[in-house]
Amino acid sequence: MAVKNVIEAVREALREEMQRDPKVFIMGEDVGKRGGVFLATQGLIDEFGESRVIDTPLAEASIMGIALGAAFRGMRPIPEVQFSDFIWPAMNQLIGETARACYGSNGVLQVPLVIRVPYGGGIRGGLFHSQNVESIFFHTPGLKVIAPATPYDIKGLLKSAIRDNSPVVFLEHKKTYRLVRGELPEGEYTIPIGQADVKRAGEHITIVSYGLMLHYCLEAAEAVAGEGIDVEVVDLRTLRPLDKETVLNSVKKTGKLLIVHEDNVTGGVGAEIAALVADEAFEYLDGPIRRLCGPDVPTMPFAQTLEDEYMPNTDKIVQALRKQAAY
Amino acid sequence: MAVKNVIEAVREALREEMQRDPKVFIMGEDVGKRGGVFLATQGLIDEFGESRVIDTPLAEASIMGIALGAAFRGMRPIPEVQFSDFIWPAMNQLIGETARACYGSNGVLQVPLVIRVPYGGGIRGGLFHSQNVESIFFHTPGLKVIAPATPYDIKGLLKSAIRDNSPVVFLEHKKTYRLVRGELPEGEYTIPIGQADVKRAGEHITIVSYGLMLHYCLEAAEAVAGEGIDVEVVDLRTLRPLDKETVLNSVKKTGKLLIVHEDNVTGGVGAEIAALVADEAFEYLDGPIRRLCGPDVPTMPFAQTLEDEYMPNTDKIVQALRKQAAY
Amino acid sequence: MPRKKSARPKGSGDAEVAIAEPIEGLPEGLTTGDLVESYTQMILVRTIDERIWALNRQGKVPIAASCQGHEAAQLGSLLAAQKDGRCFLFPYYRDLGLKMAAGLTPTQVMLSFMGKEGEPYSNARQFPMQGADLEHNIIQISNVVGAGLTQAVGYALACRMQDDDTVVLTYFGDGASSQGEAHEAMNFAGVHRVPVIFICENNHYAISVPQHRQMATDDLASRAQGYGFPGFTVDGMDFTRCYEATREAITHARTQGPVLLEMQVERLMPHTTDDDHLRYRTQEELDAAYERDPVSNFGAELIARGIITPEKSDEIKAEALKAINEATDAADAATLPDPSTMWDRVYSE
Amino acid sequence: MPRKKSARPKGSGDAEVAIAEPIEGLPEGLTTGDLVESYTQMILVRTIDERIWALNRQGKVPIAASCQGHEAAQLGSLLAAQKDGRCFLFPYYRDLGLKMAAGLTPTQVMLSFMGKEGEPYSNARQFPMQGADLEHNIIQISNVVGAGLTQAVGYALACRMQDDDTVVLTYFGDGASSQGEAHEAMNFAGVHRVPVIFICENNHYAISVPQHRQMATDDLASRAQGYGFPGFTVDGMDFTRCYEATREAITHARTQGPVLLEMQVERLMPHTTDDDHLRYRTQEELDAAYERDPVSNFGAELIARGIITPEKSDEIKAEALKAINEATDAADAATLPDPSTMWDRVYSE
Ligand SMILES: Cc1ncc(C[n+]2csc(CCOP(=O)(O)OP(=O)(O)O)c2C)c(N)n1
Ligand SMILES: Cc1ncc(C[n+]2csc(CCOP(=O)(O)OP(=O)(O)O)c2C)c(N)n1
Ligand SMILES: [Mg+2]
Ligand SMILES: [Mg+2]
Repeated sequence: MAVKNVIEAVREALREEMQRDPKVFIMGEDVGKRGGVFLATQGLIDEFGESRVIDTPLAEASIMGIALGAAFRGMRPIPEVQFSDFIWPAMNQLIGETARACYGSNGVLQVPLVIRVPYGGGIRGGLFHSQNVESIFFHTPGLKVIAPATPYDIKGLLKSAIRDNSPVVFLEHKKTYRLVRGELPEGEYTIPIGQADVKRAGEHITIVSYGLMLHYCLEAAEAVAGEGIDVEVVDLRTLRPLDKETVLNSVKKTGKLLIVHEDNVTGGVGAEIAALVADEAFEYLDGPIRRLCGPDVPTMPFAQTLEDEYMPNTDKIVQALRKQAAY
Repeated sequence: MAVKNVIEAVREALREEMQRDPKVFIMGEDVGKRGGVFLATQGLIDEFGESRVIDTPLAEASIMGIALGAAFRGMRPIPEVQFSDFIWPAMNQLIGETARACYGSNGVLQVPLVIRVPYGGGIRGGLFHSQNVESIFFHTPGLKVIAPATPYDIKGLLKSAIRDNSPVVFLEHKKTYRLVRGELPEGEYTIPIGQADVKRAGEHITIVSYGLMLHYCLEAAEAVAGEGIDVEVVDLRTLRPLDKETVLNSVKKTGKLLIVHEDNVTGGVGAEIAALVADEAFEYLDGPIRRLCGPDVPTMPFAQTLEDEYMPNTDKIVQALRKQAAY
Repeated sequence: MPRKKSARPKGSGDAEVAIAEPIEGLPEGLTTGDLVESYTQMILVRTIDERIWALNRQGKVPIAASCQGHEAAQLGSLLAAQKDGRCFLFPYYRDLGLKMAAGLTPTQVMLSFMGKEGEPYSNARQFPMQGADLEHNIIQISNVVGAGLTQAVGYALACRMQDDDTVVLTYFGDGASSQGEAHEAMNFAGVHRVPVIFICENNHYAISVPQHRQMATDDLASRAQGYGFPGFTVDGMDFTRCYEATREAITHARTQGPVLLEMQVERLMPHTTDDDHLRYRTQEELDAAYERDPVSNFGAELIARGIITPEKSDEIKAEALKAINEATDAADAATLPDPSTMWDRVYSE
Repeated sequence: MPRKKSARPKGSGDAEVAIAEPIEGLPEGLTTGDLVESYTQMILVRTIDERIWALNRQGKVPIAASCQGHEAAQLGSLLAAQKDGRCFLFPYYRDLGLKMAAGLTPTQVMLSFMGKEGEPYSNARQFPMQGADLEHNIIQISNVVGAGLTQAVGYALACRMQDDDTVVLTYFGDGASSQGEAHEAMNFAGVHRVPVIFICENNHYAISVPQHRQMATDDLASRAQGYGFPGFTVDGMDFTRCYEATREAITHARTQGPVLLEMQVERLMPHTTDDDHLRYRTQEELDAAYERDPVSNFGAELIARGIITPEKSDEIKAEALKAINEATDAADAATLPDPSTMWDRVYSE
């Protein structure tokens, strides 16, 4: 097993799937010679040529609409949005058209398409290079939404996403690209869409998280372990369809829930997790459901002090865990 | 007091505010001679002229962006999106630019703008004329989001919205336009943004709702009253900023909560209400928090049978109330 | 058949594709038999279009957009695509004529408008004839104006990737041309020389907004130059002209890349059954438009040229009426979709 | 000063606005004093631009987009706006030169790049110099490419509604021209004859994507015709040409409506400090671009024409260096914004 970082895992998945299936192709801004601004597609144009790694004009709505049209013809496009912040112009194609094509044709049209979306903050990206955009896709029937946190999960889930016949929004946290490393098996593997993963077992408190925050949660869990607080950390990995079972089982065991995400708190994914538990595991709850999430300001400001103030981090999670434990 | 319907209330508010303040102007598709497809702006072009009631090209992104630019110059634009379903192309201007202009200029830029958004289903609109779009705005710091249900509330809140210096998404449920009638006072009045309204007091169960569904909730509450179930119905009216106080106070009193909305359940506004209560009123809860919401299919299908299956209605609410009462 | 001198080449991109001036006699590939058949289709389309409007007033059809005035453009361009045999269509929501001529039966159309089980595009999940009719090479996911154009470009790109020489025809209105995506679609198509034809059915209105409030130019075709491909304006009330222009555009698209074809038509009816066009159009303007009715004029031409007799024309109309009556009864009697199917097929199965 | 014959009128809209051919001597309103002042600004801009890049390598500046190669276009057009005195600007994210020449001090620029308290556009909430600088008539909310254009149109429309004869200049790149909103902005401006000038700084690259993958035409100006207003391509490396073209465009915009001005420039540096342009550009291509450096060429011209001496030029450079050194120190010493302010001003107060 080789140790790789997240961006390498993305690239490996893309390369393997392109080798496996000639219908898979990549399109987006700067995905060609530049290899993408994060180098996710580095080298792929050399291996697969200009017709399968297409540098598009700077126009996200068309990137999405053209990918959708190509999917209708049986291709398996992987459009890339350069930063999640620039996905908004493509929203009509994504939410209105892509998500509804199967339903709106009574199942006749398949949409084997994966839109790759580098997202998230903590990288001094300011208001327009730091956004968390998952909640809107999370709320959209017809889309699958994946947000893994480790190289292993990213690779296995990206491969599954590419093979899926429904449209997938694939969220890659930018800060994990080079920061997070992990072992990747040599051979071929995939990870099923829709399964959460208990990244750390524990008895006292359940944390539900995903993406970059997962790593901070794991650190925080370790930090409070010495204080006798035994935390179970559930990594959602797939946001939609949500693995309710794993979340509910964990809370039924621990009786306490803390939800952590970077996105603004109000109306975020965490709200749904809380609602789910407050409905289906109500009798098991030993205390209020708490969320530690991004504050309700428009994404992350640029200055270091302001960004730090915004971002949930290990310390803040430790404090929240202590509070939950003390309840 | 004259009895008016919702569309008349909208029109009265627009006319009065345009008379009051020459900076207020309307722009959108067919808002001129046609008076808007729902006739909300009927007659206004005759009264205020073409320069204050502007028929735009068919291009929502520009409608929003141009309105924003005009607001920067001190005008008070009221852009209209013809149906909420067509707001997606304007999302970047709305979520990315409009919502962040004040924050992103450190408060220097004001955005006195109200985007009027006819939304919602039950009118045989099918997948592309029935959408509930509130959850995305609800999740966006920097926006205010208003979704009233009665002529009185619509008029008072629309006037407040027009006078507000922050951008407001003003949601008008299409089905209420002609269906819902109510008394409008003769004189001038406004209703403060951010205040929920207890539309029916009760002791046993709290319903939180808004928009068209509010009326079904009130009917359902009456229907079960004879069975000894005394329901309190909270009309959110403003979704963002959320009136947490009123919701929490009601649940603290009744101990049971049912949330009703038409929008898809997963990740909808109801999730946040549940999360709020599961955190801040946990100790007062006598049972699980339930949601009766639109199912997780892409908005509403066209055929009558399918639309009926989708829509929450009085009967379905009655059943949910009985279940909550029996818990 | 006299033809109006209506092809005005606008694009700079490829001068060699200038569409030929109309000549006496029929354009290449067109027989008098085709004309009779197309006229028969036109009558069928017009008859059902009128019936649907009536059914709306009876409360049986919740909403309809009429194609009256657009028939020659729709059927003329479609005939060229059918004769070519390797075309795929992304129609507009006003393209009842196109969709019927492509193969829908009157009963299927009626099922669509009444939202009944068996509706061919989405089994009545969507507005009439919205979804996909792959049997007839048609996709139209939504009626969100402008959204089909980029999809059409993507479809055409995929065809080329698969070494398939399909040409894609995508239809839209003058209003739709204002959408950002119309620009993005044309720009991408120009850059990648995608085999796609952009057909604008310019009826000079987007609901109530007249053309001069939609664009600052006299025609749309002039925009093609900015995308590096040719654009033409044709008289969309002239069936053979629309056929001919489309035929030439298909050849061009297949060999050299995109074409913008603007077909100038008239919207003879209000925008939809929900609209009252007298709020924004004068009776005089409408009367002038009615004079240009492509269906009755086409019939008159065929008779004047001796291609059909007045009796034949009456017979065609009588048969259409009979077919529409039967279709209406059949659709009336059809069941509504089973409510439980509302839950199905959110995802591919 | 020899001028390149670079104005190629493209629009059909208003032939009477064809920009005059360059003449010997200075264009209207321009004095030799202006040239010296603008050269001094250019040197200041270039010096700070280079310094910022160095500070990025030292870890003090997280990100920067360089304006090297764009100085003549930015400063030339700005000078015309300043002499007019009734212009408002919606700049692009690469417009450091524009923003400085409009009035920012070097220290303010350095505070911006270091994200320090006192940053003038957003108090360091945003990327350097993004937000609003109303004192200098500038708004730039975001660096989402294309998003400023419609706002500029709206701003100009509002000016007209208020009977104020302000003209709005909005800047964007060749890449941005592909965005749907660029189309929507131009289309609306054309229909409503809004007093706005669309200035494209065409450096032939959008990050790594070359112009021929962005548009199928040789220039962008040809698009204006499709919107019913004039478009011109000018040599953006020629300061006086940019001044002159903008001056004439302002007059046109104020009296007759929009103008598209394409200024052809070179991007001399990588896209941003995060980029390595040798992945997609050859050294030869870059060397040719360096030859056209607008700053050194402008200096050489001024010396050749005897407007400044070589000594004066050196002096200007020395002063710039001194100013930048002081600014760097001042910004270095400045504090970071108070973390608690992160919570403020989500809404208007
Ligand atoms: C994005 C979007 N905005 C608004 C609408 C509402 N709408 C439906 S049709 C129409 C006018 C379309 O005009 P045009 O493109 O000229 O087509 P026509 O109806 O004249 O055939 C409008 C505004 C829509 N369907 N989609
Ligand atoms: C909508 C959007 N998509 C993508 C980006 C990422 N991005 C930033 S600059 C840029 C290229 C811009 O090219 P151009 O408009 O030619 O300006 P230049 O950088 O050459 O000055 C891209 C793709 C963005 N900022 N906004
Ligand atoms: Mg039209
Ligand atoms: Mg560029």
